[in-house]
Amino acid sequence: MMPSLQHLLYLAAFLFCTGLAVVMVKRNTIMMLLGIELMLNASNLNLVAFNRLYPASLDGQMFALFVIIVAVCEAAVGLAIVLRVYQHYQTSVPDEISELKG
Amino acid sequence: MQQYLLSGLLFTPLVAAFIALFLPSHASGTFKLVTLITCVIQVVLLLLMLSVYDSTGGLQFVEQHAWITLDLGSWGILKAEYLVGLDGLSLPLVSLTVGVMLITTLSSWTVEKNVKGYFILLLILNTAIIGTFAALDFLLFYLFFEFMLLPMFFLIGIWGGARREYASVKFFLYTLLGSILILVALIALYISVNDPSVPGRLVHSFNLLHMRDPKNFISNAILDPNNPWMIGPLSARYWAFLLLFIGFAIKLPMVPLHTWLPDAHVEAPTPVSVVLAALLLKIGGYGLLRIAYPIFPEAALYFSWLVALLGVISIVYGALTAMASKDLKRLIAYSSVSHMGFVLLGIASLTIEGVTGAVYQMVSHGIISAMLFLLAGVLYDRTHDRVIDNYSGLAAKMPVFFAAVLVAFFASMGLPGFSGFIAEVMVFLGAFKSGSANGLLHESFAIIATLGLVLGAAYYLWALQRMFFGPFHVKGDAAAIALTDLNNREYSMLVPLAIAALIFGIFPQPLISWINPFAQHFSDAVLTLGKSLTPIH
Amino acid sequence: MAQQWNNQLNDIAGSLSWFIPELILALFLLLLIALALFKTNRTVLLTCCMAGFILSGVGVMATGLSTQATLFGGMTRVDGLASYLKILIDLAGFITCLMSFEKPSTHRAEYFALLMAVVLGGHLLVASTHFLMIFLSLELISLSSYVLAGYSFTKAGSEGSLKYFLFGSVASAVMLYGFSFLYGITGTLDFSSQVFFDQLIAKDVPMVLFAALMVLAGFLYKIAAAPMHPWAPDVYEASPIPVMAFLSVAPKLAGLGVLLKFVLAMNLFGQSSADWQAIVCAVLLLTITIGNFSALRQQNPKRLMAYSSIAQSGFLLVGVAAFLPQGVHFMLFYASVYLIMNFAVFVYLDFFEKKSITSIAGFSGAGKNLTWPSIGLLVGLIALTGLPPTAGFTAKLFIFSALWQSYELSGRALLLWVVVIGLLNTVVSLFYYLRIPYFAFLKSGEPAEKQNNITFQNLLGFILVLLLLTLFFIPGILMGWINKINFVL
Amino acid sequence: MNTLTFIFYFFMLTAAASATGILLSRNVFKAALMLLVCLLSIAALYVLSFAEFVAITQILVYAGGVLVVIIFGIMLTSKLSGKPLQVGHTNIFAAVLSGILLFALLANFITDDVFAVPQHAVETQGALQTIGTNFMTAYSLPFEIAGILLLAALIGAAAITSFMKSKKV
Repeated sequence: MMPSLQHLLYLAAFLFCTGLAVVMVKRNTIMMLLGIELMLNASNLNLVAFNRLYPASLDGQMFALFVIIVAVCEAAVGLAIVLRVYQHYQTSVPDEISELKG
Repeated sequence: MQQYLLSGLLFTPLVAAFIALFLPSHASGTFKLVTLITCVIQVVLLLLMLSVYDSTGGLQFVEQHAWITLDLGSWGILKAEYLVGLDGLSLPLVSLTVGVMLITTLSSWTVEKNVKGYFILLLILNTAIIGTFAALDFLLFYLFFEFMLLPMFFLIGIWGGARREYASVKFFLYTLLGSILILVALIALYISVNDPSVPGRLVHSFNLLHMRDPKNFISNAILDPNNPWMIGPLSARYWAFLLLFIGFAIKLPMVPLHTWLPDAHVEAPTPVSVVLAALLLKIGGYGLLRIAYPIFPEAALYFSWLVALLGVISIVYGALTAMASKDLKRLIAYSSVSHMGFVLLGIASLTIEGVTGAVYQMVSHGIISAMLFLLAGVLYDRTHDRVIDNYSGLAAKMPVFFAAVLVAFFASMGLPGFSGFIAEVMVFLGAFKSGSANGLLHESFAIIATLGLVLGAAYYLWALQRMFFGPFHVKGDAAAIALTDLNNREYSMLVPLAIAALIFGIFPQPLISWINPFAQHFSDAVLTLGKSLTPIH
Repeated sequence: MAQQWNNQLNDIAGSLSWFIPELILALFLLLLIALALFKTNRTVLLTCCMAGFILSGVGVMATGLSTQATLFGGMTRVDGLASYLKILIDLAGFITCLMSFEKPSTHRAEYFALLMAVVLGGHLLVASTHFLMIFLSLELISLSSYVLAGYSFTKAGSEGSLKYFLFGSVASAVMLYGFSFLYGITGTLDFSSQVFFDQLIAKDVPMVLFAALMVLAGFLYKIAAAPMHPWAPDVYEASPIPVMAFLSVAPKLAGLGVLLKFVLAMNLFGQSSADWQAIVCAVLLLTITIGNFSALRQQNPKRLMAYSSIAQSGFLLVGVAAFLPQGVHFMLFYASVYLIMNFAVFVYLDFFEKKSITSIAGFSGAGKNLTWPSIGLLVGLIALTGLPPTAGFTAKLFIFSALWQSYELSGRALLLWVVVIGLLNTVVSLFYYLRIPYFAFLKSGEPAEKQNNITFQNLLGFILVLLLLTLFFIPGILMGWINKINFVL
Repeated sequence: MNTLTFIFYFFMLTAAASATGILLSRNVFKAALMLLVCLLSIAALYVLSFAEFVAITQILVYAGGVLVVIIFGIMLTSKLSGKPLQVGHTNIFAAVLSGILLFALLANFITDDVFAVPQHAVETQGALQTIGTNFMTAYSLPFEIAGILLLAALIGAAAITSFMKSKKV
């Protein structure tokens, strides 16, 4: 017997909401990146879990693999940008970055 | 040849503007000359047209070319045309435009700031105004209608008085708001109308003549007169009429949508004030007569009391505010509001007399207001002061000027012998007769409107008394020395206008013979069609 | 099994012939990177990049606008809508290259390679019919744009690109989460397939709408529409003008194309229980209103244009909201005109920035000494407002006509309100679009150095302005072409 | 409750707990380590959901790649600033509240029967081989695009770092 699929979905939803909260709460860009990674993993978990509903094809798992690739790219570009901002401002706290005002 | 005359009249200024664009900007005299020559050419073309115009012949000088024809598949064909023509309504107004533009050009002779830009804008404005009066295709009309905005915006904004920026922006916004309302009606109209000339296909046409015929409406379209849609308490056709009415009433201007006018007039340079008062205001009345009324006759009948009421309010409110004005130009501006109220009242009566009077009033007011603003400009040129109370006893110092003002004021207050009298009397007759002839308006409208005449006499006479009689006094001594009487250029502008006001006051028949067939046809068509259509509201 | 693989490989080989424009772009991307290894001068790079865009555009045109084909086993689909948007995106890239002609020459190769990558991403995005393809091509556009946005070597530039990145990553994560649920409900990633429709109709659960809204959020982010717009002003302000012009056109049009396809798919030919027309209408009204009213307060022309581009997204969405084939055609017309007028304005803003006019008040007196550029800018802004005699008016007339037609067919009062409020917003937009000409012509300021000689930028701007006027008088030349697009709703 | 089920719930709890830890932690480095724990437990869950290849990729690429890059970034920034790795929090209340609301909404939707696993869920057989073939056949286009995406990211990152060289602060 396998645990219910829905439990995985609950976990994914929890990770997603936590990730979103992390992005909103933290005042540090690297922390925000961690939150975004959490959100991406939530989606992946969903994809893999749903794949059990449709075992005929492996679409979900394939998608999850591509998401991991994209996450790598995003992390690389993101960190490069963070480091560059860091060089300009000597901080990675978004609130202290205020050249642009709305 | 004859059919191209109107296009010639229409595009001569645009061609001239294009030529002027490539002339060196330092030779300021050439631009005046080019504009003057253009106006003279226009006068010649107009005289040619008048010589062949048949006053009973309906639409003439019609020119029709395909402009935009888009085949949109199942949606049908979208068709806009270059369609122009003149009838008893537009011919007097086009003639007025040509005449006033010539005088405006003369009046602009003193412009010194950025002459090139000024005259190019004036030429563009010329084309736009004539185009608005001549267009018989709604899209073409709208194009010219909006095309007036920018030149006017810059003419007021760059060459105007102290608060010119505020005035020009206010003018632009009000007029744009109006034109957006017209645009909504335009979209609704052309989607509902089918051009019957192409059998078997749905042709969404902008042709104003097609829009008048209930047969041309696509059945069950939103503006289909035979089966109108309800939007809230009123049918869609009534809403469309209201949109058009408000849009044009802003231009007219009608109380309470008039507040842009005094500002624009006060701040605009004299020639631009002349164009604004003599020509641009007429487009509001023209739009009602050409578009709103014939296309939505049943709505026009239903709302005639509203139109008349607003007209009467404009007459009385305009006159009262004019009386309270301290600034000469503001006084004239409010008197315009008052006089344009007669146009509304005349149209609303839907009698032959009333409509004829309304068109006559538009022409007459065009002539008289041009004169009034030129005279205000004469004074302002000399003293840079327009406050009425700062003058006293001018009659002795500037006798010829005083005579001219006397003529203009008397003409404007509707004294017999001047064109304003004929127009206003006809409007009164129409408004009185309306109750018995078609049952649209109560006699009290006409009675209250006479109040406008009384008040008109009051504020003009009071202004005369304050400014021209009594001991001579002008605020500021240095200015007093500069007070010279009219010069030759000013004569050349004012005398023709005064003569025109007198001729149209004493011999109204030529002008009426143009307008009358139109008015007859117009009021007949609106009344019969309006009553035949199901009055759902 | 082997037979199946054989079929799939044949399908791939067959699809490649439809894929020539994208292959060209990919090839030129590699070529640009290869050139980066050598110290190539920028003229070569520029020519190479422009050649890539032209060839790809020609390639798209060669396939024609009326052909339709499903490629790579349902990954992408060639149709008229996608092809037309591809041409526009290529054109945007091309004009951006022209605008970059006189920009600082450092890092050229990477710059052009990233431009190429965005265009390639746009090509793929508008053709996608598969969630995975959407995700990948969207990320391709996003990642390249993040870097491009920071291409100004300044503090503000790096901050802009950081904001863009953070906002964008969250948006795409939200979108992805939505995808995962749609996959879970339907069992397929191909949202144009019959299975997808059947499953959605069969399993009409609230989660469908919620997931679809999450996906929509990702798209709205890409086209800078409310409520996903707050990044736009900061990012646009910080980026160099050519990049800003490019970012406000290319990703927007690509996002619009995929948004249209997705919304139509979710609408299930009207069988969806969710009211997608109302959703789109709400989004567009919000977008237009927020864009317009925020623009009123701006003092910086770039921020003003950022809000303007938000408002324009709303107007573009009007074509989607009509849910009529005609709406899509008119939307494409609007998109083409938007491309022209937006670039026209940016070309002139770039010109003025070079004359060190960077605030709206700084335009004082510009009309006197820099007459022709000021007039060109005026025409561009008038077009954005939607007044005659510019194609901006024609486009607005068309797009609202489509919505009105939709109102006539459905009788929904909502659509009438959208028409009226949308058009009244034009009056509001006049306030800010006219601010620059207002200062340029009406205010007198310390005169900028007088210069009216023909520069490259003036010429480019002049051509764009001329196009705007031409398309007003003869819209048929473009509409006739767009009408060939066979669009099935 | 058999062993498999126990393991399953254990990893679920670990993942959830470490995610909460990220939210609560004020130290970037600790948060990164907690993300590592979270990622690894998710990988374990993948294995239990018959997605071995995804699990392996998760461990190798995600935990091994992304996280290392992030930790590297943390080290670099803290070294440059010399400041402690403490992180401030803003609008906690709004964020937590909206997080809870969103979760409640999602959980409510997930309870739907549509998401219930069918009685006899078939285990995917030969998944590894199918994935491999997929990359070369049905998913060949995304595979190529992923390549271009990596390339673009590389160019982008390179371009950004070269700005930093060109403009030393």
